[in-house]
Amino acid sequence: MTEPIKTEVAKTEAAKADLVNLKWNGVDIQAEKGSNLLKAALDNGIEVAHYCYHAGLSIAGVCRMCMVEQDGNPRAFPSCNATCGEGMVIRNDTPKIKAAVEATLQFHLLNHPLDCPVCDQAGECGLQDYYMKHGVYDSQMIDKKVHKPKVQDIGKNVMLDAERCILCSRCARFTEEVTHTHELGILNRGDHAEITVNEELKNDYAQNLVDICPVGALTSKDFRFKQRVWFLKDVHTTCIGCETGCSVKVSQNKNGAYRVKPVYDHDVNGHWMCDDGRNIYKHVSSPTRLSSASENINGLFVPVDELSIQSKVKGLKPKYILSTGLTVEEYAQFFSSLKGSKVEVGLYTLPNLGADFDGILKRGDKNANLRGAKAAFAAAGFDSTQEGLDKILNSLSSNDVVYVVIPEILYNEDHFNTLIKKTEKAGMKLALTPGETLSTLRTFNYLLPVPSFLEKNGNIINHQGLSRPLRAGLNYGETSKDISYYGKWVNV
Amino acid sequence: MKSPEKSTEKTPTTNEPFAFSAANLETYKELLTRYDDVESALLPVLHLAQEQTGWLAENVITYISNLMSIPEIKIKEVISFYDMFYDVPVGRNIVQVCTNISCSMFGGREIYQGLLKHFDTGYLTPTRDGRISLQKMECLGACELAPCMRVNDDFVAITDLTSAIHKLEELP
Amino acid sequence: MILKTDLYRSHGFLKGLYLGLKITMMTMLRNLFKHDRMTLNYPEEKYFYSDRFKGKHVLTVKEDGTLRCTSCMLCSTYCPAQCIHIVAAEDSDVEVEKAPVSFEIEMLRCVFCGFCEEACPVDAIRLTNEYEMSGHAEQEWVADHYELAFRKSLNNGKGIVSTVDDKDRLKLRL
Amino acid sequence: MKNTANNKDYALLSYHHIPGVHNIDIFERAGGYETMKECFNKEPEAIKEEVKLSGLRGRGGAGFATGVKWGFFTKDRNAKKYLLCNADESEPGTFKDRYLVEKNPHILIEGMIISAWALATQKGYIYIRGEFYQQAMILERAIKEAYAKGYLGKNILGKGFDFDLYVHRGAGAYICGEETGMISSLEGKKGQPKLKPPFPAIKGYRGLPTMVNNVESLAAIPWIMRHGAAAYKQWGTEKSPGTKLFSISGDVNKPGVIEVPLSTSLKDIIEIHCGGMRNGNKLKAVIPGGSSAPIFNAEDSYIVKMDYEDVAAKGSMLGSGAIIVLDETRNMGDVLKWTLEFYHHESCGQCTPCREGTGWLESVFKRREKGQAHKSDIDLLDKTASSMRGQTICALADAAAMPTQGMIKVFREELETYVSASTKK
Repeated sequence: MTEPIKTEVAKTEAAKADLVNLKWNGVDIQAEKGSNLLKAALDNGIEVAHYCYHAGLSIAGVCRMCMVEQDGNPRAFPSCNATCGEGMVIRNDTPKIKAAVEATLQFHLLNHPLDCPVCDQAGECGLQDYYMKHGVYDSQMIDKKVHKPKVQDIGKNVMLDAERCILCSRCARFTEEVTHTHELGILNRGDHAEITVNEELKNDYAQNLVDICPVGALTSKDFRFKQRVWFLKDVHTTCIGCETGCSVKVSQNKNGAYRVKPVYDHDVNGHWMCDDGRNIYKHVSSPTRLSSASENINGLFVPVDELSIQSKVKGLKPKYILSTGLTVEEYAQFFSSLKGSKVEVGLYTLPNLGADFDGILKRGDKNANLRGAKAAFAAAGFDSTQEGLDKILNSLSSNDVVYVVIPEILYNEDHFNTLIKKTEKAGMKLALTPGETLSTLRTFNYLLPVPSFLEKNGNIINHQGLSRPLRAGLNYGETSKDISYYGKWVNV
Repeated sequence: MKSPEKSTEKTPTTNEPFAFSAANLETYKELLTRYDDVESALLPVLHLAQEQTGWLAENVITYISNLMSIPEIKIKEVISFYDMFYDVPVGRNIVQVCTNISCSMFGGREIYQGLLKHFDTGYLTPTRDGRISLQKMECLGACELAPCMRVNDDFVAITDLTSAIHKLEELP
Repeated sequence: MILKTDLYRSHGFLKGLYLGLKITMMTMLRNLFKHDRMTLNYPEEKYFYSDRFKGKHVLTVKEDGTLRCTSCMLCSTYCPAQCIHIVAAEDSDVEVEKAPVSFEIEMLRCVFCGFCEEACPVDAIRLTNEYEMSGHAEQEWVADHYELAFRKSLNNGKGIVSTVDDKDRLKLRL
Repeated sequence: MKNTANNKDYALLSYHHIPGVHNIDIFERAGGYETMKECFNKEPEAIKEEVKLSGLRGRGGAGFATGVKWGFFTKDRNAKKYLLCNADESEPGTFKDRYLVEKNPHILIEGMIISAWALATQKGYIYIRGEFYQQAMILERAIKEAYAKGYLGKNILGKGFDFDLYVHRGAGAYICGEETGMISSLEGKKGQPKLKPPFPAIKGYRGLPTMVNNVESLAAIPWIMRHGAAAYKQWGTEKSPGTKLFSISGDVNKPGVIEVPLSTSLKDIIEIHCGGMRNGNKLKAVIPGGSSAPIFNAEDSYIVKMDYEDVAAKGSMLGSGAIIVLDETRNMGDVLKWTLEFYHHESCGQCTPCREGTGWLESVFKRREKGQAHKSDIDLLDKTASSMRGQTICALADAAAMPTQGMIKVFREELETYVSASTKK
């Protein structure tokens, strides 16, 4: 398998190449010698219009928006294809360049359909943003626009609209360089050129296409028409889908979470994230999520007061089985809440699923915070191994009460069901569910809500041992208490 | 690039698998020796395939894609980019009429429209008997024969519509 | 009719009283017989405001009777009272692509400022000159898109057709 | 004045009067391949120096001095590099390469062998446009004969220098005439130009140094090497020396390809070499260098001298030397319509200004057909053309914009009446 091309991740920090300083619109900026000129400008917060340049992809130089002028070079040239040299004097605010960018933007909009009311990208669309700054407000285009096939479902939750496409070729380069699956290409020549997919999308990173498309040509089917982006607020957190721990942002508002997008993270996931991670928000605001403590009355869960549960549990010997999806702080709080009382705590680790590494980001080990959990268990002197868990499960008797923390994302339900079957012997069974109430939980006596990954602040340790923050967004489950609250029941 | 009249609905894909004839396979192998990598031989291979089957259907694309291990989308891009590769069924004889400056000055466009009306067909769509496909082309590099026409692989000097129609009658 | 204060002072009490009563009697007789009095006998006689009046909303429709609204959410964004709630969904006709499944305005919250009319890019919502919106407390005060587009008073249920369409817009420009 | 065209001792067409010269033996009997054998005894640097001294300028269209271009090439002889011959020739009005190669393919092959020896390229391709099928077959046969004679392949003439030469057919795309467009096409991709820098001489075909020269430039090398640079400079001016193939078409009695020294006056070319105007009509305008060269009106046409400097001084460019003569019966609006339709059809669609701009320029004339164009559209044409120039990867956008602006500058009133002629008021 080819060397995993983690963008910029495996690259050890090159010895700080000698920095060169250059002038951009009269402002002095510093950049590595020979590094991309446009990247240097963007890193220093200089506004340069660009569509086809993307830090994670190769240079195409086709949108012609990032044209700049250099003293001593009569012809304007695209800054994305230039490298930084010592003492360069670059300007992109001269009247000639301003007129050029304005004209080029009008060329981009020439055959662009007037779809803004029905386009999901409205609000974060590259054309809209630059139109405000560089737009020609009285367009002279009165001819018929070139029509191309619209609304196409190209699989993997991605919708294609070839008419909105501005042919910046970012998506074609993505399927060629990052996933090496060559699914997207530009057919035909001239202004009949059209983005097409070869049969359909098959790779696991297809929804990154939706993020890198600067316009509404590639939109997500899962998010289609769900919400307007200016009603959403982003929460920067970490994906708990597998042990890679990619940095992501979840767009949400008071009605719930709507989508997950990757955030550039130099050490972990670069610019991308896998498609499985895109669904981690679904259980947080789903209607079937447990909202209050409830009792199992012959198969139906009826909300009940927590204190009554506490009285039922009094006197039984408590045993805990934690999941690997909790944050380091939660483990610490939980173990401190036990206050050294003799109680058995086991760790349920999810089974390995699929290839252990798919060459880009996805990993088979689905335990988000395995290292954090193991460290916390070891610090508190508990056995976090599978044998320890089996010992607890086999030694269950009728006068035990077992608290099982249900893993938030269950890729493999039947492996979890074997655990549940083993807990049947316990006298009283309580499930602490952060996610949706699963049908398999019928055997439990009580269900107690605990916060999901989007409702807690804390850190998890990813496969490289780097700690990645989890941030709480708008919390909806006000009633749910965290694990340590139930830990205190030990000495009740 | 096909001109705007190109029909956008999916072209009919003949389903039985395509394969190079023995002779073509030999030329294919000889072609590979000419280049330092396989992709460079794509254009000559597509010419070869088109000479064998007339036009490049889905099955031809999949065959070449497996043969040269080039992604299918790359081959589709190349076929749709060049004027002389056809991804729609064409007639046995390809007739290209030049409609550029020097030839249009001597009636190239009227001849092209006249031929379309005479054979009652459109851009590249074969005539009913599948004999002729007319294609409107840009400068064919034979301006001294203006108005100039190319039938299959040779230039044909014509003076006006009637001489053009006369020349096309004799085609097999 | 302004009473001249010096007149009243100079002519003493009786003359002033007489003048006052004369004005009242004249107005009464005129109203009795000449019928140009100001009051309207609502509901038999109703006052019709001009189109500029910002009254009850209407969702305009296209020629084929479907809502013109593309659920682009601009009106609900721009509404100061945030009382417009729209749920969008895929439309069966690919040309239209997106249409509202539900369009609700909380009539009690609405301040009838007309911002939604300004914000709408396709003239899908207008404020008509209807002002009769009274009702009981327990009544459902959220107007759904059926009431907003096809209530009786709008061309008796067929909805008001707005003309702004791509074809018309292009024609206007040429 | 003596008819100085097709003189036997000119550089390129000196073998054209010999029947059957496409056969290698007849070509050798007439003196072919002698120079190549002499050159193999010379030092490659000396050959490069000689070409540089001769001042030979690239005949493809840009007119960049071939010697200087060879100077950019890597000097490291055993690095892997390529020599490409640009026989794409899709510039409207140009058919000089076809005429040259049809009759005498060996002069090109000899020129390429000498250039390969000078530049130490191991492999060479003649990229010929797809429509020239017969010419490709002629070249294929000529190359086989050259291989048989040992002038190509491994260890040529025992000098331990090997050079393989192949013909590569294009498939109908004007953009593949552009240097990097041709390289992309040769790499089996869409013929879309590559970003410059890096220039092909440093990083071209398959990322290796590649030298791309036009057919006519390579075909002139044997004559220069045999008679020396000084003899080549006897023709033309100091800055544009040597002879040039002109392909003349349009309203002349004898359209065709002629070889005349550079800075021959356009008047002589039309009157003497092409038998004057067709049925005696008055000259109205001339397109001097192919469709991308701005047009000359009648006065300029009579005084201009056909060399790079004088044509540029008059506001046009010599380009590929394709002269299209237009008499007074021609309508300039039609000419501009056909030119813009050509560029709209041939734009490769990579850069936005050119992809959308060419479409928009032509749409003004499409609107004229529907009777909706106005006089003001000429300003729209001018503004769009000027905002396209200099904004793209290759020069197709400039090639579409320059004739438009040139036509507007020279024939503005005629265009305005043409555009608003059929507008239904």
